Amino acid sequence: MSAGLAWRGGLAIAVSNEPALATAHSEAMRMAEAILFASPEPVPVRDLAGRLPHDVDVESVLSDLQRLYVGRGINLVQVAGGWAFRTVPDLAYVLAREAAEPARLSRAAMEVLAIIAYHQPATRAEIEEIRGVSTSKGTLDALLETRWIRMRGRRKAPGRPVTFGTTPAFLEHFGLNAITDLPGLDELQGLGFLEGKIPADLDVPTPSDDLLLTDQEEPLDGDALAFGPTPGEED
Amino acid sequence: MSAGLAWRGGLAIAVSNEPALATAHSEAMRMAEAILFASPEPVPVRDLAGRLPHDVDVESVLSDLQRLYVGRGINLVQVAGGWAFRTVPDLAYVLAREAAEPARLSRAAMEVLAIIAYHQPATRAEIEEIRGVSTSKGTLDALLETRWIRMRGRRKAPGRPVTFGTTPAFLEHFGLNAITDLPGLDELQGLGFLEGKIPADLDVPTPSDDLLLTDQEEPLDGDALAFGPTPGEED
Amino acid sequence: MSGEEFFEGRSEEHSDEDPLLVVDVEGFEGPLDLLLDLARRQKVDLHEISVLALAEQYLAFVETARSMRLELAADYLVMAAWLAYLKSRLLLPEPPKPEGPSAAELATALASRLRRLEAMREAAKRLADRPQLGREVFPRVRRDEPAPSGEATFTASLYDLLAAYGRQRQRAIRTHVTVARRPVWGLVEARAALNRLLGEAGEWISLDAYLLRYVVGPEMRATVLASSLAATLEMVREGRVRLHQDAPFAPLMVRRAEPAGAPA
Repeated sequence: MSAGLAWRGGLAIAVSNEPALATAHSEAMRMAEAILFASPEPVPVRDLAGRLPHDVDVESVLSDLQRLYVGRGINLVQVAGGWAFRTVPDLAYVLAREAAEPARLSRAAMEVLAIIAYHQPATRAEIEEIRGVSTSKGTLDALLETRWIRMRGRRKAPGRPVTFGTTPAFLEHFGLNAITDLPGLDELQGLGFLEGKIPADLDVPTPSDDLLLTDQEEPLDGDALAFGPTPGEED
Repeated sequence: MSAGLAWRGGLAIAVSNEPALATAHSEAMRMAEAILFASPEPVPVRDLAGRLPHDVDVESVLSDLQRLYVGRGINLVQVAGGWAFRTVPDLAYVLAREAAEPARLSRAAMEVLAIIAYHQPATRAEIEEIRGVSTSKGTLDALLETRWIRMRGRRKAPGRPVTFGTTPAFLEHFGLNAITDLPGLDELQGLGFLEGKIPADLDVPTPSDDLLLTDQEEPLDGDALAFGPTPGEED
Repeated sequence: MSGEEFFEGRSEEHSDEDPLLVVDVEGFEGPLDLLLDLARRQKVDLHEISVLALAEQYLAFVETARSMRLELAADYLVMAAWLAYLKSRLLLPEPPKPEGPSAAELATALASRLRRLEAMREAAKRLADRPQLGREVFPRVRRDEPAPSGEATFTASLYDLLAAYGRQRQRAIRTHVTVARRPVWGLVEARAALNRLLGEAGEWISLDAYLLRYVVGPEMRATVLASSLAATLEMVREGRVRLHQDAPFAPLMVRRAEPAGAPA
């Protein structure tokens, strides 16, 4: 109802001073709506811009579209660096049966996931240092299987341990637009809890899920690999 | 965040003339909207009624919802005995590129691919020896179709079997810098892919996806083929 | 000032509560988790916990478990060894030592480790409480629209690949005979234990004393000694620790080699 009004409001613009402009805008809104609806993944603004007419102000199209869905059963949200339609959280109880009940992570796995998310890139040893307990193989395995974490590369340090980080699927699952949107991130940073003990010097203690490796990392390469995690200096 | 706004928007409706009624109706519209959006199949009216509060007039909820989407990029339509959201036909041209949904490889194909990756250059017989089952031709064909593997050459051995290896497209797809980036057995174990003590004789030879043939291989070329499977060890 | 003055000693009254502390260790995610739980029982802000009392409670817990012949995971015992060391340093007057952190600093470091763990716990909880896709929030599911046929594309992840390889290699492993396990302390375990123990202290520790006291029952004495020594030597070779012995058969003293970021 309210949205209906909103939409009529949108149309009303068409009868305003600059009809052509308004029409182009609302036509772009229709297109964006259809594209976002049909896309299985969140759509980055760039991609959307590439598919809408050139003279369209994509940001304003998106914000008008978002406003159109305020108060509705579906919202237009920003996740994982893109835009997507999602059902609203407060209706979860109505939709529960859509869910093929996703496997719940154990508390330990959730903790490891959080440590990876906030401290990424993080090695297994760093995770264990924080938790004070060794990480069971099954935990990392289960997390890799969720596809929320991935092996990023290797730390440039003795033993060249594998570094872990989160994926866009992680952001999407937890409804985050960027890794810097992690809850309480500033606070944890302020308390110095994100400072790695290992490469203390130059490390900027901000989690990075950037696809590019940090300068403390190197690619997952290496002959060393075939011989396991020990450094290759057998002299 | 947006959900918070959404909720407030929803509440705002409650301040109309017939608060309870209007609220119940628009709340039912929100629910129907979310249900229809999240359902993989068109939802029959009966099913929808069963999931909305009892005192709701489902038909009017649906028609109001349908009206809400008139002139938009998505429409609420009746299909196959149920209701569903669909992008509007006149925008099909904008959506054309949503098409190609990538196919997933079968488990068997994935296993064969993994063996080729780790043990390349590998012949079909070698793959079968590792897997302990015979490999259907269809599996190899499917893998060749992915362009992640290729026929490299022929093994210099009786029968001159074809050797398989991975391609640069393989590295690119799996985000590997080099084929030697694949984790070794120790590391697979560390990540939880392997359990138990790794026997000493279970090792991985260093894989090579070099474009040049190894000295155990000879070219796949036609002439050699024409002369049939003569053993190459005449020198 | 002595540790006794610095940290309010609340040890005695707490040992009465031992029965409370004899908890299923399975319920804890490791020694740090147990320590965190003990710290919370002090019912003060985590900034004000008494580390000395904490150490004593922990040691009491471990003693009780041992007296009940409960088997404790090596992690718990390593922590016990470390806390016993810390406790002795907190109780003794601090000698004027140029190198390494003071006992009070070590205690502070432990307390802040606990706070960090607690903070990450909280972060994990907040993450878990977010509306999650497929649980509270739903995407549109692709329906029956036929996908126009075009060039086929394929998708698979590195995870799929590694899992597939692991699965097959696992079969090969299963066909091997496994020998019944003897109680040994593996090199890897020993190494991890040493790392934890040394990671805390920046100064010389007489390793074997603590390790032997807490980490082992009599039947494992030899293996623990041998493995820790071997692991220590390996770590010395890698330049991670330094080893020092005053005289033949004198206690072996170990300390972490100063990495970057440590006080000069």
